[in-house]
Amino acid sequence: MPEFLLGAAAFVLGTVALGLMRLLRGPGHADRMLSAQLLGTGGVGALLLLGVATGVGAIAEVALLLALLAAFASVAFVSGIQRSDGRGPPSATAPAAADSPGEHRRETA
Amino acid sequence: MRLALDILTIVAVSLGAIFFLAGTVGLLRFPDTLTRLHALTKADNLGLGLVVLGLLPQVSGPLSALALLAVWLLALLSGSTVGQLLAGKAAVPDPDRAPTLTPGAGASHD
Amino acid sequence: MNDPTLFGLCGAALVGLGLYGLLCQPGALRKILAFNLIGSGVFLLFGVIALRGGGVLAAAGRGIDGDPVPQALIITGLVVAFAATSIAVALLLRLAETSGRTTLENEAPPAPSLPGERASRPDGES
Amino acid sequence: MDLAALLVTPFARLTELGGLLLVIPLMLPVVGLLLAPLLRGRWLGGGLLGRFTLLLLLLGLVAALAVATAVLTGDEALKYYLGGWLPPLGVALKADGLSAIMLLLSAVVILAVGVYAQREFQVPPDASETRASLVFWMLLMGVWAGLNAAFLGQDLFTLFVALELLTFSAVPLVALDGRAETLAAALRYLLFALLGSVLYLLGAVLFYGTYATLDITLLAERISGEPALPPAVIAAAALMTVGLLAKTALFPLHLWLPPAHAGAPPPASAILSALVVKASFFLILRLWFDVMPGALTPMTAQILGGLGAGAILFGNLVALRQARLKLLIAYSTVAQIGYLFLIFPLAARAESAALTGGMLQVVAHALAKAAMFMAAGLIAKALGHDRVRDLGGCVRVLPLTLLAFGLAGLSLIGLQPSGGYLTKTLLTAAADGTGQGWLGLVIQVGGLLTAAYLFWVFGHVLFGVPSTPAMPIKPPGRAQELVVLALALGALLLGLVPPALFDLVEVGRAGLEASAAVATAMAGAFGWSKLWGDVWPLLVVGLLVLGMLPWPDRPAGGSPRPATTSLSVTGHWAADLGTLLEPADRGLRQWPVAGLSLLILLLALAAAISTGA
Amino acid sequence: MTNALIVDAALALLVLGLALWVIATRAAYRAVVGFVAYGLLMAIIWVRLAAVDVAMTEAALGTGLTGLLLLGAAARLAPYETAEFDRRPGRGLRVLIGLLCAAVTLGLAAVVLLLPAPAPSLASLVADNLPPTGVGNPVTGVLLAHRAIDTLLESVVLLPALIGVWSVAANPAWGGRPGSLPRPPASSALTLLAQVLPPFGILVGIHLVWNGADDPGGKFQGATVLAAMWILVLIAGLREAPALRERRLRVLLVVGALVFIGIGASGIWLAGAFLAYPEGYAKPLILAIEAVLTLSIAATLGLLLAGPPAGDRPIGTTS
Repeated sequence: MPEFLLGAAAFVLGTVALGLMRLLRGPGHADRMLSAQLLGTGGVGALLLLGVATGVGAIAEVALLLALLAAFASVAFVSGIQRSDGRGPPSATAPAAADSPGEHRRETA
Repeated sequence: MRLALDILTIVAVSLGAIFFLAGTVGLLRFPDTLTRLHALTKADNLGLGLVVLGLLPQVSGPLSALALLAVWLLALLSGSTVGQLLAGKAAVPDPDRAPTLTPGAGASHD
Repeated sequence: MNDPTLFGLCGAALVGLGLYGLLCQPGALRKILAFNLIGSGVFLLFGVIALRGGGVLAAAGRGIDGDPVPQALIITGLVVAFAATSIAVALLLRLAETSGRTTLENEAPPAPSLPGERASRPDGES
Repeated sequence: MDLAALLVTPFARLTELGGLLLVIPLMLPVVGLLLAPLLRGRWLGGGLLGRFTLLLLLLGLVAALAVATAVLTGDEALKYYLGGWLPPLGVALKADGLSAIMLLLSAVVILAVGVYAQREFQVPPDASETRASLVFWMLLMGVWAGLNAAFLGQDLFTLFVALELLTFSAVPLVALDGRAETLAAALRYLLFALLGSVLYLLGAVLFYGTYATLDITLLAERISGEPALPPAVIAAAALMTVGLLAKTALFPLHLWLPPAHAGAPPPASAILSALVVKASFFLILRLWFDVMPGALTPMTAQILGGLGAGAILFGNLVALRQARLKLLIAYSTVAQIGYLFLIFPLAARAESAALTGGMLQVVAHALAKAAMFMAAGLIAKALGHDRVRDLGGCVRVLPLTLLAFGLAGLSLIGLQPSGGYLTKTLLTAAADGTGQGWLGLVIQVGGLLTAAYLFWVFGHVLFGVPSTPAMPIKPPGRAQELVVLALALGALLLGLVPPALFDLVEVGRAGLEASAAVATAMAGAFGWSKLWGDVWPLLVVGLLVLGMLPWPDRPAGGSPRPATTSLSVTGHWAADLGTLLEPADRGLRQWPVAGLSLLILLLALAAAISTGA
Repeated sequence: MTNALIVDAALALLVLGLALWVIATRAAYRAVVGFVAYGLLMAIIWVRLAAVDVAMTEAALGTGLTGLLLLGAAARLAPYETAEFDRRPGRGLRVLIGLLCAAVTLGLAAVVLLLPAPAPSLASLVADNLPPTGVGNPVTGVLLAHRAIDTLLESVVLLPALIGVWSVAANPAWGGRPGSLPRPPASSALTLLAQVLPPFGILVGIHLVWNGADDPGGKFQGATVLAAMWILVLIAGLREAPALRERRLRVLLVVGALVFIGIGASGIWLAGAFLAYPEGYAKPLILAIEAVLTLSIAATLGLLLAGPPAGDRPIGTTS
């Protein structure tokens, strides 16, 4: 059974690694992000398989941590995409600033 | 009994792996971000769920089983959140590739 | 060739790649990323040394998989690297805000800017 | 009498603590750093935090004195095992003579800076805390903590953490004024220092992979037992050396130093130039003289010495071309760092003189350079600028400050009886004694070039036309001036310290004759022929430099004129040399070029180390 | 064993490919996305290297916090980025540097292959000296007992780093609320996530610290999770970041290291050495230090992410 689970882990990893092609090709930030997200889920799955295959219970905790922090990183991704929408050098005084949420946080002391 | 559980594991994990594959294929082949997003979230959540299901018979205690389930729930939660957040944003192009005027970013210089 | 050696070679390659990026990528953010790559290559090498060091114990049937000393040091190192990254990012963001620069040329005047490209931005601060 | 007893008895008991004594200099700055963010408010008219730091610095000076006394009287290194765990599992602290000197030096210099900075970083009446004051005082303690940990640590990884503590504290000091140039300088400094750290760490990792210990004493034992150095050790030594060189800013890896040291606020510049670069140099000493004594192959020594000689010539020449006083002093640091590396080619056969000379250079340069940076700070503050060409007339406003600047300069030039004189005499004697006379020549030329840029500055100060009549914008604080003067006098009078005290250098290392070397060097220092022999070349240089000054026909309006318009012959020489050197310096300080130098140096050092393996 | 080898080889290749992407791709944002994926794979590699403690740290710090930090930076720097590419060093210089870097890699690879076998190690020494510390996780034993000074200095290092981040603030903003976190517009999904995740994360964090004494885990991992949860709440706008002049916050930042030093100093009298623990009390003291240190480190890590103070204006008034 461990051998099968290891094989499955390798398969899942290999599959999601193929998904990294999207990271290369884009075309949008969102597409690249999706491939990283797939890698995250696949990595979690592979870790779970590895944990059971090797009998080290703590590996599941790594997977747990990864899932927890992946959610966190995804939020950062999404917020970041919104920030980088604004193309030109941001200017705090531009009326458009209100539309891109990152802008008002620049210091205008 | 043991054998039946092992078979369950093999079947479920294999199915899960196939769903991961499906998600990848969807990500690579589907035409636009939104469809990719939907294909992906469904496929990888199902894939992970099946893997977790398959592993459940193999773990020793209820606590470990709980941990497995928790991992899946977390992945579901974050997947759906990101899906929702992205759905409104999916059309954002990579500014380096396809410069377009994004509504709102009034001061576009190009 | 056993598995840890494979990762050891991987670590060596990461150090080389990171060095190249740190030296040749002009953008400071890219340099920060490259620094993190070198760091993780070094940690990977240390992790390989830790695993090799655990071999004695695994043979003796004791409960430790690897040498815990390097593992502890790697954890410390990761936290230090994060702190370094955060200072660098803070300095860089501020630099970009005040002068529009994200590269590290020193006294040299700003690069000849193309028409339409903005070399620096007016700033109401300070 | 009673008062003396009251002071002496606790001090005596302090020196009897043994190894435990080392915990005090290690932890005092750390505790200060941790308490600092809680101390807000005004107190005695200046700010609670500044006064608190001053108190802590005084205590630190006492602790450093106690360590030095204990080491000198006990004639052996103090050692302490933290947590009671012996290496290789635990981490040891050790203070040998070198550590004691460095601890004392840092305590003195930081105390002086602390006094100086009271006025610069006081809290205004309407605030309980300002950005600059909190950041400066906290990071001052951070630097101090990092320095002391670097001087006491005996474990390569603990030393790594100490170096990072030092870097993280030093870098933000550079950008304290928040201008774009200083931010860029700080970022550049940070990234290059991080590259240095990570290379150092890689070296430590390889040491661990080979010997499963990071303790310096244990490593030394195991390495000296090797018939030939294993490849991992060769790589580790090369990586650590280059990493530390990057942090020390040895030519040609000096890209970050001039803008960072010139851009920081003066008290911070003083700390950076006097102490921070010395910490990584100190670790290079530790590596080559403690971790792997005997592994210093002639090739390696020649490479390090050659770079040192290059730094002396190049740094001094470029300093000569600087238009701003602080940049000039920063380039002078680049040159002065070079002297430190001359000890490597000399140490093989003249270890006493080389190591003593090197440590003296560390001390003398630290005192002199701290004085100069702070003096430059006072000048810049009073005049509102630090352009060398427009310094005319400021001697009337700042006589004490300029006196201190000049006295510190005498030590850099190396006139009797300064620490610089001792350094140069010791190193020159060692160079002649080991058949490397060219190093002695470099030292002499370096001294003359130093004299040249100091004459250049003083020529403008004394003979230049005052640029603006209403000059004194803000007279300096008396305490500030006195502190600067005290540091400068310290550097100048170092040679008069009883030679017996220099025995501190040899504590903890066998076969050194420090005090004898110093006594020999000082013998006859004040003979007329010797004195005249040292002074007349300076006079010649002085005349040549004064020939370059654009006086007395300075055009009105104070617009700076290019040096080429000077009619003197030397002016043309200088201009020609400058057109060659400045592009060279700018080129070498390009990030990719400096990186290329670093890589070449890394591979060359690895090859050089393995020639003896 | 072959399957394991395939997994390892795949991991190594993927990591190298991603590193190449991080170095070579043109836009910083893409590089950062690649770097986050890279960190994820590194976590798996740490598991393969039997270093679960490290894997947890990498998963939490490497992908989570570093990801957020760098993504935020890349997004804010994107507008300035266009000029960067033209400033690359010339081709000849690049080739030369590339060759030398390759030489460094080859040299290191040779060193790795020539490392002594059997490998020297402190593993058995640690195992022998673990009982007096009372903890079961050797990594925690090393961090909190054998090499406690490193851990102490390291928790101290975070403070100058934080001051360094704060120091770039504009003078009038000093003492105000930090202002570098991304602020997506209010959305029900995000709010839900920020409400559901933190209780769970806090549970995990506490579990990691508590369990870290005997099983993989510990204060760094726990603190990272706590910091991430705090930041998530801030990003979602459920809470406001505290003003940095608040005394309670300042106390929180330093209390961990101060307690550590205090307990360490008491060891001089009670156990004969600085940073030694009295016999029999080692484990409770270690747990106490870990607990307080977790809070301080979590606060520091969170604030490192939150960036320099940006004044007192309430956050989110315009979104």
